Amino acid sequence: MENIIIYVSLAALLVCGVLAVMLRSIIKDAICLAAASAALAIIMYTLGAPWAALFEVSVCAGLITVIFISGISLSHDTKAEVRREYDDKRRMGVLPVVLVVAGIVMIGAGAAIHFEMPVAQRLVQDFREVFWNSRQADIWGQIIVMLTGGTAISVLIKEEKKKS
Amino acid sequence: MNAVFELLSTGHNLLLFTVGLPVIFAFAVWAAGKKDILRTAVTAVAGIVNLIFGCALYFAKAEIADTVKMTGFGLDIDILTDEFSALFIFLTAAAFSVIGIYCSAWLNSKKYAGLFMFYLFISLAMINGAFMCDSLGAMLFFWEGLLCTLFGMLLINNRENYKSAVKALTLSGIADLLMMLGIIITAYIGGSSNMSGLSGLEVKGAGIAGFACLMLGALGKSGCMPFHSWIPEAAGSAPAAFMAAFPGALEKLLGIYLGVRVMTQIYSVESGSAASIAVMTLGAVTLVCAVAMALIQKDMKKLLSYHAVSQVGYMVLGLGSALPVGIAGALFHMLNNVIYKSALFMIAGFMEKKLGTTDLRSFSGLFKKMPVTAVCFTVCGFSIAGVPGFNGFFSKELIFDAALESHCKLNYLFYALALVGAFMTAVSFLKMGRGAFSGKEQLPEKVKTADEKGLLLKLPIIVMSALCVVFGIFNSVAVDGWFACATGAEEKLGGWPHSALLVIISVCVLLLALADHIYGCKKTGKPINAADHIHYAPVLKQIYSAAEKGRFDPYNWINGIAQGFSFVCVKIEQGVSFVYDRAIPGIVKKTGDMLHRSDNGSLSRYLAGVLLGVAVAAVILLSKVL
Amino acid sequence: MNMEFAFLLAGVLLILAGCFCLIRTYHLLKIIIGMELSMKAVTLLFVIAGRINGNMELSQAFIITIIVIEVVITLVASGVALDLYKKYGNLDVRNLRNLRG
Amino acid sequence: MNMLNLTVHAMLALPLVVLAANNLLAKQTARKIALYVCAAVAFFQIASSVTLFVMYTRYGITHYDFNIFDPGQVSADYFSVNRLDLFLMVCIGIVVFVSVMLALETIKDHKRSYVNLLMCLLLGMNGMVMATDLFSLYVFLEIVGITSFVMIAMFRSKVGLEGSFKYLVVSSLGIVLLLSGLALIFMQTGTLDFKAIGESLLDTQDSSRRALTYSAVVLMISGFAVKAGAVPFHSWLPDAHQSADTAVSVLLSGIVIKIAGIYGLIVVLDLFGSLEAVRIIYQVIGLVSTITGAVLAARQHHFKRIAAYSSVSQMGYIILALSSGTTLGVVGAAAHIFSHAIFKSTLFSNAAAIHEEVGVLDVTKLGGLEKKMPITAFSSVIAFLSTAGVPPFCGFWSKLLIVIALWKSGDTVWAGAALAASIFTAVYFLRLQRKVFFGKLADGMQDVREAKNSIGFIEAALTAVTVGAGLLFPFALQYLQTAGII
Repeated sequence: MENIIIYVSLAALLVCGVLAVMLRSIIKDAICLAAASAALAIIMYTLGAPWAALFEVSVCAGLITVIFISGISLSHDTKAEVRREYDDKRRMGVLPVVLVVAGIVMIGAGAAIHFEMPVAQRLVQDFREVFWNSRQADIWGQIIVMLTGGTAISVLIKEEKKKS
Repeated sequence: MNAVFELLSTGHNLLLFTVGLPVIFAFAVWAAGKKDILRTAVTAVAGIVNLIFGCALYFAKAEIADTVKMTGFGLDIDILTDEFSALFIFLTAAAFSVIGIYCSAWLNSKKYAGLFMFYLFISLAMINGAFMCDSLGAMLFFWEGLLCTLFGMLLINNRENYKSAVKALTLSGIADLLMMLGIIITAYIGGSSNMSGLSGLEVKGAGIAGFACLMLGALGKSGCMPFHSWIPEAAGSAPAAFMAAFPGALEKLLGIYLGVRVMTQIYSVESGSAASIAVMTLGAVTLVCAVAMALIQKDMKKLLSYHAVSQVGYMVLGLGSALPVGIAGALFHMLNNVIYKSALFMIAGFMEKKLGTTDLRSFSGLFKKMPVTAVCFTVCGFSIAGVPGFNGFFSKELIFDAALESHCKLNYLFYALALVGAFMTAVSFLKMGRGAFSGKEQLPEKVKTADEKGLLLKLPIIVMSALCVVFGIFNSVAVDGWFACATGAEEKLGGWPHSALLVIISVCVLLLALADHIYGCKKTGKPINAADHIHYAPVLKQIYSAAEKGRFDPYNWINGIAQGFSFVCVKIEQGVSFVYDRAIPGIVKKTGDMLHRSDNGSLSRYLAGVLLGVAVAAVILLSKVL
Repeated sequence: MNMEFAFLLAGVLLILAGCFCLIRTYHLLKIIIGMELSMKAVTLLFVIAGRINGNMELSQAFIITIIVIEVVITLVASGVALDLYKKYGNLDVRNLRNLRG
Repeated sequence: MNMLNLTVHAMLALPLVVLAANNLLAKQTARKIALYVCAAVAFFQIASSVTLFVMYTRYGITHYDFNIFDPGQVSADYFSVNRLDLFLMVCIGIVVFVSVMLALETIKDHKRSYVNLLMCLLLGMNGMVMATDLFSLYVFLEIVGITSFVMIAMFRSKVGLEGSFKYLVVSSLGIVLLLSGLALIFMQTGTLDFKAIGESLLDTQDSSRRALTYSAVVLMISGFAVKAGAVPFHSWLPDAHQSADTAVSVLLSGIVIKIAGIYGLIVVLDLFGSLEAVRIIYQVIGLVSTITGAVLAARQHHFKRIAAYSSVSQMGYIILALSSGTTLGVVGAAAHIFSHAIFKSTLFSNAAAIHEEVGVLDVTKLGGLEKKMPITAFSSVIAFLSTAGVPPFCGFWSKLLIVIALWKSGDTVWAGAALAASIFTAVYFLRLQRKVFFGKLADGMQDVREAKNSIGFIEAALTAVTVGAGLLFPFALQYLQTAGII
């Protein structure tokens, strides 16, 4: 059962991802991306990463999509349509072919080296302890990243001063 | 003296005081810049300090051998000052202390005075360094440093017209390249890159190439053919102070130093061997060709510069004989040449300063206005022409002797060529001396009066002229005392020449020159045109006109005699210059264009570049792993 | 063909799709979507890495950090894109050719 | 030990304190003093790093591990400082100092944001060199990246935004590559700690594991190469460096590409150096960058773009040095990082001076500034000589070290190539010098004056450092030898 969920979600992730690239409407692209995030979150949850799944759903599928949608609406492209000069079907149409070829090559390569990674016994740990105790450099870094983000918003998003 | 020597006796200190100190002084004179008195004072002090070190180093008569660690990677400098190199350091210091003052005084109120003196002092540091190094690689470093300062000094006067500077750089650069090649070959066959580790290599097989390259490099530095042609050209544009210091003195010292080392120590050259004959031929050709060109010059600086080349021919001739007498002659001639040639260049510079020109056609009869200069000129002229009693006479006799005694079948030919050279030297100096100082007084058009004020300019000239006489009288001091360490001669070579016959022949040649001069004067009416009958003689005229056009100038890759050869040379040169002027820049340009076009600001292309890089890295890794 | 390989395959293909999007599209925001897609793929790779080595908790910590950083990058990128929109009046990447050799 | 502990903590915390103060203080006060405080922080970093370096050598410390806050039960340490890190932190301090000095004149608006971002950048770079874990390295790398993007875009000019966006996109691709590499390594080891990764990855005979490791190596090298701006990953670099304000360009070109890129490459070399292919990739990338960067630099018209391409070329040199794979190579690379930081800072200071005084940076429109701006011209000439590797300036010694390192590791051909590539350096800088400073004075430049206070000061100071470091370099080498580093 689990396996089926995982494979279906993986397929959904792949399809949504490709659609996010190929669709001609930018808003649909953003929604596809959110859907891909959701599929990824399901995979995470099923594989035993609930915290990551939570973040994936709330931040990636939620916040980032909000950013995109607001970006799209701020750019006054009310129809949210990728205009003709930006895009045409031919430019993106090659993608499935590329992916299929790359997939076949990779499968061939994997078969050639008999790719197999044995799954190790899962360590019994508490996520919160791991995160807070052993990743403090990352946490410190995250704080600064957020500060930078704050500065970035204050610099980039705020209205430009009137030119005197 | 001994205390100073003690101070110098470790490698570090030696380098510090003989190379480091001039560099510091260089910055000092640079800082002094256009403040004339200060600059000259600093120069004088520096010259004297350097001379003290030189004296201490030489007269202590002790070797200093040490290794100075520069970095940790085998870039150590091996220092070895034996008696021979100490002698050269001393001679350089002595010459420099006189010439330096002249240069500084000559540069008064020149805009580039500070920078010029800076280069001069850096050159001194480089030359000292080159004398001291035992390892050939380190010597090469100093040698190349000299090339840089040379280029700078030539460039300094006229930044717009850098043709002659580039020519000098190219020719000296080629000579240095040859020397580098020679060093590599020699180090390879000798198994050591230290001069003390190389001795008595045989000139055969790869040794021939090594010997030839080293000799060409060394002698090319002193202005021997075929690397001479930048000197006359530089004479036209470079400051006279430069001519006195570089082609006049310092480069001769450096070139002959290495030449003697190569001939007597690194390689063993027998008298009469092919190597010896080759070097002698080089010397004889240089000697005759250059003096022949000097004969027809009407400009003082140009005439002197051709003589500077021609005198090297004598030295090379003596050196090539590989006999003690020849080497003693070569070294003594080098010393004399440093004395009188720098004095003559200084006189030319002095007159240029006073008259605004050195063109002999524009002035004459200046004896009354410039008596001291005229006397000094006469003394130096007598020396260079080899009038008995003056120093040049003794060194020339030694070289004549060596040419005759060399164990080859061409010895009479070499002797004859040397005599021809002496003849033409005498003729040209008679022409120049009489043209400038005797006869009816005439000044260049724009100059109202001429005087000879300027003690600091005159003093070096007088000192040098006096030295001509002194070394004429006490020639055995130098020949038997100083140079004995290089020649290894057992019998005394100094004093009056042993063979009366040779002296008589020399005197006859001088008289012949005088007769020719008088004939020429009669024919044309002016001393300055006294050599015209040679210039415009039937066959010589064509040769001269070709030479004037630079046909014999190796820089132009044209051999005027053999048209076919010249044609091939031109073609080769065109090919070479095509490769250098068109093909290589073309390829670089095309590649650049291609890269440039790919840098068109398109983001997609940037990203594609990244992916390309990943692919390349993957391919490299796969090719190694599989 | 086990599950791990399927994940790896999906991850690589998604990265390729993202790169493809970056290179082929003319729309600034879509470029950012391509970046996001590639980052999703990387997250996927970390998930499977955590599953294979059994250290899923550490993997989760990594993923969360990556997500946080990803958000900030998206913010900055959209901010710049919007500023570019204000300058040019559209979101065409072909505007960006002022800087060149 | 207390002082050491305090100092290394201060390097990670002090910028944050300054940042907080900058935002909490009243706007007027902050405008006045913030930049000076930044200069003080940079100076503190230089001074304390040098002190610590000497102390390490004196007491034989190789590295010092520490945590920001005590984790309680876990014994691991998350930051570590060794001597290479300290040396790099000196370079960081110097360039940040230069940037602040330039900012005093060039930055009029957004002073507060500049200070915020500068402090984040400083923290990011310090964190990068101190990190003990590939993932932390990535986190701090991102901090450096994001701050750079924002700093370039900060002034919201057309070109600034364009450069920023290009940098952002290309660098995101690089990050994706890097992270995939990390994931592939993490897949096998279960940790990303430097010490724990080690050699174990390369020893295995299992073909799947080897395939993963090799892919990871390629991906990581590519990722860091993007950050370092090596050819063919370089194309974002000239755009970004040209478009930013000069006070920012000097940071990017002077230190960011080295810490973000080269330091990463050093780490990869540490971990996977025994794989011969890594060295060959470095060699190829290095040489291609050296030559391509120089060739392209010779064809640009914008002063800063020339300097940027010169950075590409010099990064190639540093990567070439790393390719020797020996300690000497790393020392050579570090030395070149230092000398490049100095001379590139000088060049960007010149650019700032010219931009402030003349207003244009197009070299075809400049000319003869030597007469009007003697200090700028002189410092530029010295920087050029140092770049071209003319003794006795410090660029000569670092290049020499690189050539020797290559020679000693047996790569004589590459050593020769590295020497030959120096010629290209001379070509493009001669062109720059001739066009900008020599020749006839260009039209409309009669009233140009010498650079103002802090720019002039920093030019003179950097020139002094170039000359001084060059003259003292033999002693530094002897010191390193006695310290047993090389």
